[in-house]
Amino acid sequence: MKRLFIANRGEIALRILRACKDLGIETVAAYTRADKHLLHLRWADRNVCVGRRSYLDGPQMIEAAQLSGCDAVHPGYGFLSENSEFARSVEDAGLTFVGPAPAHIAMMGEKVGARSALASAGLPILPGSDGIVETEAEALAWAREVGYPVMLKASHGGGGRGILLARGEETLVQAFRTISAQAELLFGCADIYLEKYLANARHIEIQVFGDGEGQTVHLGARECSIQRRHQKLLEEAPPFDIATGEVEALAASCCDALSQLEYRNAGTLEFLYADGAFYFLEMNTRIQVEHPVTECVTGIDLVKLQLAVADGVGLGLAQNDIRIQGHAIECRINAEDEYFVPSPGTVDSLQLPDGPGIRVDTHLYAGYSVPHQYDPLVAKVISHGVDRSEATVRMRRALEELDIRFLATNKALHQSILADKKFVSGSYGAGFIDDPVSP
Amino acid sequence: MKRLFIANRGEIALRILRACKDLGIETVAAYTRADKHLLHLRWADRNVCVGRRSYLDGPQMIEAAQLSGCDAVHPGYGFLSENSEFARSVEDAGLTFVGPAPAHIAMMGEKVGARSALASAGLPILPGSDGIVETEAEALAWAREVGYPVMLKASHGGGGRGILLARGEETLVQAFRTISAQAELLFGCADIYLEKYLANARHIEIQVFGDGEGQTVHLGARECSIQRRHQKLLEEAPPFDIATGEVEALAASCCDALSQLEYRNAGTLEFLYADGAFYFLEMNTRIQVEHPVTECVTGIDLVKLQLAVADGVGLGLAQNDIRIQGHAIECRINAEDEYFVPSPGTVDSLQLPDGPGIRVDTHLYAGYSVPHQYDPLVAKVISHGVDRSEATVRMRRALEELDIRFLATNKALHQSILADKKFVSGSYGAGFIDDPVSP
Amino acid sequence: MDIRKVKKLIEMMEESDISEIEVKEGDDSVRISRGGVVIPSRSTPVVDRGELKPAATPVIKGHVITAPMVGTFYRAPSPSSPSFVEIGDQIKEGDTLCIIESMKMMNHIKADQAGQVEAILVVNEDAVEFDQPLFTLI
Amino acid sequence: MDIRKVKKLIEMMEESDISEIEVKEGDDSVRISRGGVVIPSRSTPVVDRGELKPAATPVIKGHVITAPMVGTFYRAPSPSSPSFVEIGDQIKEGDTLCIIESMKMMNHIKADQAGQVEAILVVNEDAVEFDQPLFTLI
Repeated sequence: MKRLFIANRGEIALRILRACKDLGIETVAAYTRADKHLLHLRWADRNVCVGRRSYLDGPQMIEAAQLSGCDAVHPGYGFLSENSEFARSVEDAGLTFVGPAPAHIAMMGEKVGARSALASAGLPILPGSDGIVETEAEALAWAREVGYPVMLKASHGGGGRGILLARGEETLVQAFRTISAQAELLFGCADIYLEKYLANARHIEIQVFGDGEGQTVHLGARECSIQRRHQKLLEEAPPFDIATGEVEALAASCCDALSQLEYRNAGTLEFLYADGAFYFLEMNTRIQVEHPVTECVTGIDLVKLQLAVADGVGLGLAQNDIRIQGHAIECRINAEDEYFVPSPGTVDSLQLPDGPGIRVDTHLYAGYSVPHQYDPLVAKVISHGVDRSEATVRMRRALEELDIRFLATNKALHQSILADKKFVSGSYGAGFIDDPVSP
Repeated sequence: MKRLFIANRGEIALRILRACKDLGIETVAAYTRADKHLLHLRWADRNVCVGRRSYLDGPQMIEAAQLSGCDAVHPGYGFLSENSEFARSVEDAGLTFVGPAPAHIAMMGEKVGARSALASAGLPILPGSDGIVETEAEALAWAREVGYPVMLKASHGGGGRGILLARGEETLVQAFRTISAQAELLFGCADIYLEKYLANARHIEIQVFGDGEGQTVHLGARECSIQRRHQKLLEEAPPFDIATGEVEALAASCCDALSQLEYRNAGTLEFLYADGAFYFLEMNTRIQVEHPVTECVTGIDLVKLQLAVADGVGLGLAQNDIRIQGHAIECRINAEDEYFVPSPGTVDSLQLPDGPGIRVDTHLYAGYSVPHQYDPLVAKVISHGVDRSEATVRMRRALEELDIRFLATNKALHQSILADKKFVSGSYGAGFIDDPVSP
Repeated sequence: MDIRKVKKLIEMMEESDISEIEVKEGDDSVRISRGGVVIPSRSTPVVDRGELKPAATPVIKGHVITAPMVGTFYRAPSPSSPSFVEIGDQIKEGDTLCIIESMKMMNHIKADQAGQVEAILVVNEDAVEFDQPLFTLI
Repeated sequence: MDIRKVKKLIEMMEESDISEIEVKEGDDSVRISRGGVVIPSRSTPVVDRGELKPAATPVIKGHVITAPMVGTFYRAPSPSSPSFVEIGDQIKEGDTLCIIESMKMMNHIKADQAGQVEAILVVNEDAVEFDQPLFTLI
């Protein structure tokens, strides 16, 4: 790989650029007219304006990548990252797609198919409908069998949308209609499936890497239970209070399943964890926002590994080479006000935390205007320590130092989470911030 | 320990404050009138102005510590840190001194005494005069026996001053006179000793920690050969190309020697390394500027450990608990021009590097004016990677990102060091930048 | 005036977006300027480091026609055909000015107003990015 | 002319929206300008240093006597004695205004000029820091 096209923006575009710098790979950065002041454009070898506002125009991205002499494309997360057609077009254009095979992206993007594929490969699946539920009657029958509450999910949903909770027959019928209409509108497909709802279960995910030829390793688990409306806010690695052996066994099952598929590059398998048991939810076929906590505890640069695997160099490591050391926490700093309303604006001055055990991934700088068109995530503060307690106090210190003037952010929310007794004792589930399924 | 008095400035004062934050210890920050815009004053529980310009007035520091209700004093490095009288006064005032026993500070501050004390405890010593050389004739006789070149050193010297090289009889006589006069002037004591000069030897140092009751552990070694006029510029941990066993054996001897002394708190033993042999030079009885590289490769917070030991909690770890992981590099960023002339000035805007494997310890911020009165060290950029190669490329990336406008710094010098073949291959000694003993 | 200093000044100008420098020392003075061409400064986010953009962006006065997409710029419908327009041509609204090839599609770029072609800012067969100025009309 | 100064000026221009700089020193002068595109500057960060100051700084009008050292402030030579000065007192240069106890030493703080005591800014037995205002004289 000689020159990589970065088809994304913000902190993840900067993250990819840094990995390229470390590998000596040249970079071409895509940007939109609204985004010409992005930080990583300062250090890219070349920048190409690809449109007015959108990072979703796959053909333009590929055209720009080709014209600028790139031999590979990194999609980051969001935008085109889980678009199997884009991945296929990239490969058809003779470029390397930094991610899984298009067929695997498509397979995991379709939730019902993914569930059954991974169930048959041996992963524990949450009790649910064995596929699409076609009618209200079918849904009612299934719910009666398993017992309420149940979750209704759009098969092509994601990002916290296309999910509703039903606590009884009446709400089930209503939810069925709402979500069918929503899913048709949002995802172009009205397919719905049902799952047993586990109250205040924990969200645990396993990071895997495949070489595309049957070798798969895992880099441990992450705790992602602190969410608001299905959007993760704070993540930890490793999950606390779950025996290493339990996580190892689950992760080994994941690796087995993905080795059978000859899965390639990074992937994350999301699970619910309740009463000592794991239940597979879905698989994300891209790098995750929260990958730095895994980098901190393994010492492995996940984006560099993505690039190495995409380049055909292989994983270069075996399961035995991967050790979990210490504990890491990530706080996602969003430019939003106390009512969770996105608050774009200009950064007048900026004090970022630093010192032992602190890393910040951010594209902010003094003078930067956060545009209103994009995701409100503006910084990820990551702390690392010998144990959960040290990672926690370092994160508290980091948030005290963090000073973004005058952008409204969710810093105070993170500070209250870190001060919460439930957080300190590690006894929390997905209901920590709010009922995860309230509309 | 409830409240700590920080009797220092700049990045090390901020470093100490961060450790206190992590331990829940309150802080009182000393500052001078020239220094009222220091970054760490923002986060200290209280700030006390202690004078016009000087951090050397021990009695005022102690008065301020007492009046602000502190129960301990951290001296940082430089200034009062290796002043045994200050340490004794702190203890006499009923406060905890975060550092070694005053008697040990005094012992190691007197180089000839330190050499003989550690030689008799079993450490290898550079061939040299067995103590003070009183006359020129004595010096000539000794040099004739060992062979030229030889080093003349002021017994109370330090910080790169009070050292001269003699290549023959004529220069020896001249150097003897120069250094006697200098030493009398600078250190109030004309005592001189002689050592065999090893051309382009490497500077290796061992980080130790004692509990004051006979237990001493080491945290591995650091490579500090890249110096200019005896001032370190770039440090690494661990030293490359020296067998782990060799370092371990030396470090074990250090621990034995210091356990005999019942040494307390942090200490660093400096050695020359040439032709496979180590020679003790001197011992520093304080935290070092370059301590972060050791923190990166051990995962241990050295300043927290200093505070714990001072608090009587003990080391809390045994030698077996300490593992060296990966490789770390530190670049000292000085506010000085290309001719090494200190260049104070105002920081207009500041872009600090970040991302995986990068840490920056700095008290700079946009709008800060670097005062002319103090040391030109304004930032320490630290990189950490799985191996020396990863640490090196990350450091290169970090220096590319580092942008301090408009302060003249030695960033370009560091970039040229990192690009140098001798650096990349790891085949350098103390002559890398300049002849270490030219006047 | 030391000729090496003048050389240094010219080098410094070339590395920057400065259009004129004048230095006086007592009775001596040096003035260095360059014409209407302004090279984008380093702090401009549209950093040009290669083939995608021409070396110098002229000072633009007229109405600007920009590229609506990333692609390859063609002044003529085929290599053997004459160019759609030349400098000085009078054109009507809707006239084709050039073609941009993007994802194997030939996109005709048309004038959004009538006028005279003042400048052609891109060389035939060069790659263009979104929003890049192609022509100016007066 | 120092070439490094000119270089610095150019760098400063590039980071700002300045279009022309002219500097004169005696007979020497330097003028640097750029035409065409002006790059908008990033706003200078405003750093609020208010939080660094001691909790309450009174608005001071008169001549200020400050503490020459860290220590404990005493208005009288002993608890049973009257204060050295009160507000409104006329004092001569060299009169003792207070004592600061530092490292067990009693330091008499004297007026460096004559005047009338306008304000006493510290409470008896409070700790004072270096340079802290103690009295104002008018």
